[in-house]
Amino acid sequence: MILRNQYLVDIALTGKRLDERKADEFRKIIIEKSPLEKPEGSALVKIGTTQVMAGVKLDVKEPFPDAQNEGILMVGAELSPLASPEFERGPPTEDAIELARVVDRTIRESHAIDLEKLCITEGEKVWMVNVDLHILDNGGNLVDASCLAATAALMNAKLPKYEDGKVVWGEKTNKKVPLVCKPLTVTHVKIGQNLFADPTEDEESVATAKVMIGTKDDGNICAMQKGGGDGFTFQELEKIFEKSVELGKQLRKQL
Amino acid sequence: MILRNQYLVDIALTGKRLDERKADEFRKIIIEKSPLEKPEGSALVKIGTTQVMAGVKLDVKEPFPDAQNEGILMVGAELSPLASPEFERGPPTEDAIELARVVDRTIRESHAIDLEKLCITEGEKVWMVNVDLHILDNGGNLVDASCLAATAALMNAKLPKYEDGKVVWGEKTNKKVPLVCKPLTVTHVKIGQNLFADPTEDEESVATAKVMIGTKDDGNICAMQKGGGDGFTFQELEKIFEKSVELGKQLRKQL
Amino acid sequence: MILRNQYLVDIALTGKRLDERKADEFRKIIIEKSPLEKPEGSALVKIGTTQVMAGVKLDVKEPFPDAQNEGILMVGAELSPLASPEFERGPPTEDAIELARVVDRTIRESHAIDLEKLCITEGEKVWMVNVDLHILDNGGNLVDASCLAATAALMNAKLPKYEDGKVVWGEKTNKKVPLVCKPLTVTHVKIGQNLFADPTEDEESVATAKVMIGTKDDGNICAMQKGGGDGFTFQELEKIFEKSVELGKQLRKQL
Amino acid sequence: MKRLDGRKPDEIRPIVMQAGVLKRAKGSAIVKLGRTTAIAGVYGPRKLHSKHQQDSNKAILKVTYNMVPFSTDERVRPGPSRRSTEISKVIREALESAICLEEFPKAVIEVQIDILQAEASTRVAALNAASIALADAGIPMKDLVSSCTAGKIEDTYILDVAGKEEDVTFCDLPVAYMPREKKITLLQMDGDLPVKDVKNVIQLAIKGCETLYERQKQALKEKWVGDLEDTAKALGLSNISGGKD
Amino acid sequence: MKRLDGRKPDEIRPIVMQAGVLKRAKGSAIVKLGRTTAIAGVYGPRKLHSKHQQDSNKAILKVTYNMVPFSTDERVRPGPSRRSTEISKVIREALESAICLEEFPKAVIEVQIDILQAEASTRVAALNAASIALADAGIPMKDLVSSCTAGKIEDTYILDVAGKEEDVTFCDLPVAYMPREKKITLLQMDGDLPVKDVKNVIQLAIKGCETLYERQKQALKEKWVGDLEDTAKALGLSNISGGKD
Amino acid sequence: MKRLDGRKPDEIRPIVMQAGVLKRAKGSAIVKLGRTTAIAGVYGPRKLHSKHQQDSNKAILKVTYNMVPFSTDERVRPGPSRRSTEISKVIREALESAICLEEFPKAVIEVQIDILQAEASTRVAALNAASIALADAGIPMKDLVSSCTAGKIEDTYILDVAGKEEDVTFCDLPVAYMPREKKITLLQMDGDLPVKDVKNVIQLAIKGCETLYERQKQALKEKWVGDLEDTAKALGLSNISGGKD
Repeated sequence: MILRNQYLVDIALTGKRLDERKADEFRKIIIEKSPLEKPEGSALVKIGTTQVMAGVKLDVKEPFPDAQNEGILMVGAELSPLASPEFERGPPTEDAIELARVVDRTIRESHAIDLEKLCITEGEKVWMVNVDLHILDNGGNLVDASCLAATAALMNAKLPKYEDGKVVWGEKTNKKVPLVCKPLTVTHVKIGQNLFADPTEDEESVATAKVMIGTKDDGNICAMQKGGGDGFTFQELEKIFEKSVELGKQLRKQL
Repeated sequence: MILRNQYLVDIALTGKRLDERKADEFRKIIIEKSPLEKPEGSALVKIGTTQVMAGVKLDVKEPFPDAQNEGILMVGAELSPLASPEFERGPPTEDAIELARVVDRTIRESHAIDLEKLCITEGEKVWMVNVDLHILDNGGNLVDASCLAATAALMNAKLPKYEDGKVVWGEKTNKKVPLVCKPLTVTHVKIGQNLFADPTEDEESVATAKVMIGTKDDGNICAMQKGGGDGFTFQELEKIFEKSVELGKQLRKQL
Repeated sequence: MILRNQYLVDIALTGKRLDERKADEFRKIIIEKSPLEKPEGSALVKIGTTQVMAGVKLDVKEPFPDAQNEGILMVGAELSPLASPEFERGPPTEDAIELARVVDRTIRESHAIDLEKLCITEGEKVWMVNVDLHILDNGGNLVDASCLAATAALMNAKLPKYEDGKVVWGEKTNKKVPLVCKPLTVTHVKIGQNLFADPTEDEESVATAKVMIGTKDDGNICAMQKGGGDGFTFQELEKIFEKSVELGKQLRKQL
Repeated sequence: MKRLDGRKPDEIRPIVMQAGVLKRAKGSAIVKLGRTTAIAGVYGPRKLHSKHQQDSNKAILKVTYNMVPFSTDERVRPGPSRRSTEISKVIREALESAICLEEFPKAVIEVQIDILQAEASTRVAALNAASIALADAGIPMKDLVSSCTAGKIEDTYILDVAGKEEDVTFCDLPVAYMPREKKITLLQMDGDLPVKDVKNVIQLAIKGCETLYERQKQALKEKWVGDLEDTAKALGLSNISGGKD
Repeated sequence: MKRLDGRKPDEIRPIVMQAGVLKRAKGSAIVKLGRTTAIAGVYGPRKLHSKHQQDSNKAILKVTYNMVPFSTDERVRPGPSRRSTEISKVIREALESAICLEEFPKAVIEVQIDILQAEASTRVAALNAASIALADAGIPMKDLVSSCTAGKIEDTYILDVAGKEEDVTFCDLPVAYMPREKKITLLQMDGDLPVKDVKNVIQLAIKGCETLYERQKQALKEKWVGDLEDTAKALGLSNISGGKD
Repeated sequence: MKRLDGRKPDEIRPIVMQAGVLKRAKGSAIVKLGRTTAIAGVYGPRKLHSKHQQDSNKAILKVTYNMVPFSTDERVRPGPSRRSTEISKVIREALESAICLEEFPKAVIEVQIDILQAEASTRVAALNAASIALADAGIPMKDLVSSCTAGKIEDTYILDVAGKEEDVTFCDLPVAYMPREKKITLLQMDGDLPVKDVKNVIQLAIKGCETLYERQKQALKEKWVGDLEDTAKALGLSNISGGKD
């Protein structure tokens, strides 16, 4: 284990990657739209060997007291024990909570969903959008895959029928969840003095720091989150911001 | 421990039992009806050294949305640490959950309780029947003892007074919980190639498989549950079905 | 550890104390009133090195069914891991629960708060008084410090504005929480045959028994709680009662 | 003074005490005070697996007080509450000094108590049952611990407060007592009374403990006589008929 | 008789089975019965850290059945329920005798099953997927375990009860079966039927298991052929083009 | 531009910082930014009992951020929330590289932070307090970690966003910074801003960190001077009067 890690670090220190990608190159991405019939929206995203299934469930609820005419967004994540021998069943771990909250903030702060359009009766009934991220296979960079899956699932989500104050499950209407933009994150890690986009699980295991940047279609940044025990210099962050906006544009084309 | 288990297996392989019962014979059963005054119904059942106290509590609740004119049945079980050094305080274990769910299904699927008669105002108020099984002493075959206790407690349960939208605790009426039939389970275990009804705790500890059959007064089967790591052949099950219906009739006479 | 404990016991057996106090003498007490601006009431109490912060939060709730015209009192306590290497984050421990319940009973049974005056609309809206005790530094005798802090915080608590069925946080009125008396506890421990008031953490660690006496301004006893594995003789208790009433009077003067 | 349920001031509700009511537990007992019914079982001493919890000088005593779901008017949710956690603690602290824990270093003795029916004084019934169950389990003890509540209504001190008396008593004061050592090992109080009254109430409660102490000893005696007869029968020394189930 | 969804009485919904669908898990499989979709992954055998749980004679099998939040009409709260706890238990007990656990003393084998979409017979889909995933992980097994439900509507015995049939069937009876040993390792039933009918329903379910057994073996064969081709390619023995992602 | 509470754009709310405020903790500090009040305590390094969690190369750092029930308008339920779990994580990751963890293999260092009063920037107050408490505990550190938020309202970059500004700022961006190493160890953002603005906001936040850094050092100095005087007194080298309580 220690030898293997040393080997991974040695490669990274030369600026190279085990899979021969460039430092700012993503692995192959496959997006399956609507692989499931029951949820209102769904998407399966693969980045390299990482697999994330996103499901969107809609339901009608009372609005929050401080947002009487707005729908509700909730994002949850489960690191299924399928995905890694290190993931265990049980209450959500720190990592699962952070993942869900970073995806949540990226969508929320970008105002991607027009929540006012999800109001049925002000102060009484609004649509609640539950986005659940189910991590099936951990090959690294779970946040970017999750955010891609969440946005892809929201893009194909349709409201179910709502009649006589009740949701009629199984009968989808043609009305889409009102999506204004396509928020995505781009993750970089730091190994030695080098920065790598879209890290594999191996790269993550030897990285000393990590930063996720949420971007919008217009190139604005809508969320940031630093991880890992080490820090970044301001100059490193400048470089990462430019790269993240650029890579975000590339990813967005695949949606 | 291993020696003792080997001894238990050796006896069973000859088709005999430590307590000299026949393979299809139950231990002595004692049923104390209404041993407690506070619950709406109660029964203490002893099978050999096994002791189970069942309590029935009634309360008025809103009906479920998909059964607006029906009362509600709930069955819970607690393996009290009194009953065995292996039972511990804490959230219900797998075994306690299975026990409660098998008893629940046996009562529910037999339609023993006429739930429609427990409706007070359609869509608004119905009686909720809580059957709680409290295992006091584990001498084996907890499911059959629990199901006997549940049925016996239901048989003597009376509705409390309900006035001005409130339950008046402590004042029981003459109205009984409407019971249509007397569902019971019969448990068999398999040791080697031999089958034994009403297993003791010792027999259970060396059995490789177990099967509980829920039966009604008319001889119909209303629930089944296989336990243990091993399986049964179809021919073994055929034998068990006939025996279970027969033994169920015998047990029912004691109620 | 064992040697240190033996030393502590040896001193106590002579009737003396490490800090040279008399057996019935409290350490220096400092009461900071309203150290916080946000809660409706607050107090920081130091007894020796023990520090407890009490906060009073008010909110409007439905009354309990059996007390339709009365406000609600709730007391909670958290032994912050700040306060001792032995306190851990997590659900409240046995000690935290006992502490909160003894303070709760002392306040409740003394009828210190005139709960009827906290009724807004009978059967519909009443003030709920949440007293939370946050233990910051454990130097022993947490219960007396907590009860002092709770009473001090209640003494300076003011109702927030209540308008159009909503609490307007941040706008306090001049109306005080109606306080009828000032309940306090006095704690004694037993080491060997000697009794000591206001024990330090060291003294608590070698004491075999403990008793907390809640008293009112009129000298009446309103709560008692014995702790520790050993017992008291009736004669010892008689002595403790007299001392507790007397010490309670002294403490009350500092409020 | 006649009490609401017709009892005399110093009269305890009808008492039932029986030892050895469970087979699997090492010791057990059932105690009824009126309708209040507690059943206690004892396991151990056995080695404590968790080294972190072990005490190298004595056995650890664990006590759990638990209300079964059908013990009260409204169904109780299973699992520990803040109330049951506190009661478990004071019962444990009432029993600790009665048990010769120092004879079993690194061990644990577990006392489980289920309240089957609750109508006032459940902790008192629990403690009396636990004490009998410990003795029935053969755990070496310095004395039995007995427990009783007392209170005051108007000018009268009353024993074993129960039923509607709970609404009018000036205090509810449970005591646990070891008669041989004259030690009070549990003492709680809810109420509002001058010191003088508190003392008198405690003394009445101690009187109640002494009464219950005799009944506890009797329950144990009956169990031991029963055991002897069983042994005699097993050895063929007796001609008493009738089988054990 | 034509069934509500047009199937013949002994016809199973459209079946999809695929082995080796995950990279990280040692073995994996996805199984679809109609819309019901289960994905299973296997880790181990690996040493059990907790000595308390170890069995010195054989490996411990742990099975978790889990519904993902978006698998049903109303969103499911994440985490175990009473229902999922029971299903995890019966699936484990259905698999245990098929696995050569005694080859791995003190070890643990973990089977995780996520239900991605639920529309009847989720435990059956879960069990079929788990069985393939165990074989895909190279865990030594005596036989594959196959599973199917059967029921009875009016006078007709039907296989693989699904959809609106659940409301009109006299019983819902899932069976797990090891065809080579002719052993029934899971048996549950909700319903109300005479013994004769129960027997007939079980026999129909066994027939369904035998059909699914063939599909399980086929899914494994396809995976192994794929693996062989990958190896051949890696060794330069093949000229098949196209890369693995 | 005048801010809503009258501050200049680059002005931080009134600052209070004090080290060594608790006796029992090895190190402690209280930090106030306006009304926001955080108190931090440090225990360790001590040996980690659970071998499973130990790291043989360095100490494990544990950080818990906790809101006390009366810290906000509506009472907070005690216990961890998803929010507090995330904040605990980012604070820990902001501190890790500042502490010489490799000096204490197999050990644990625990940092507990209670928010006594919450009015914007609680994580920033928490982090500043934790950093002082670690130094007060004598834990070897490469540098203190300082933390501050910044934002942008209309055309103005503002430091230490607070109060009603939270509703109108284009972003809320907390930064943690180690001035000596010029490293950013915490970076989060909620908002919607072009890259250029984000950079400017970060640079302003760094300026805020540098200001707070000086205050942290001053708080530690005051504590150490106090300790020296205590020692001097204890040794009889001082004639300063007044006793310690």
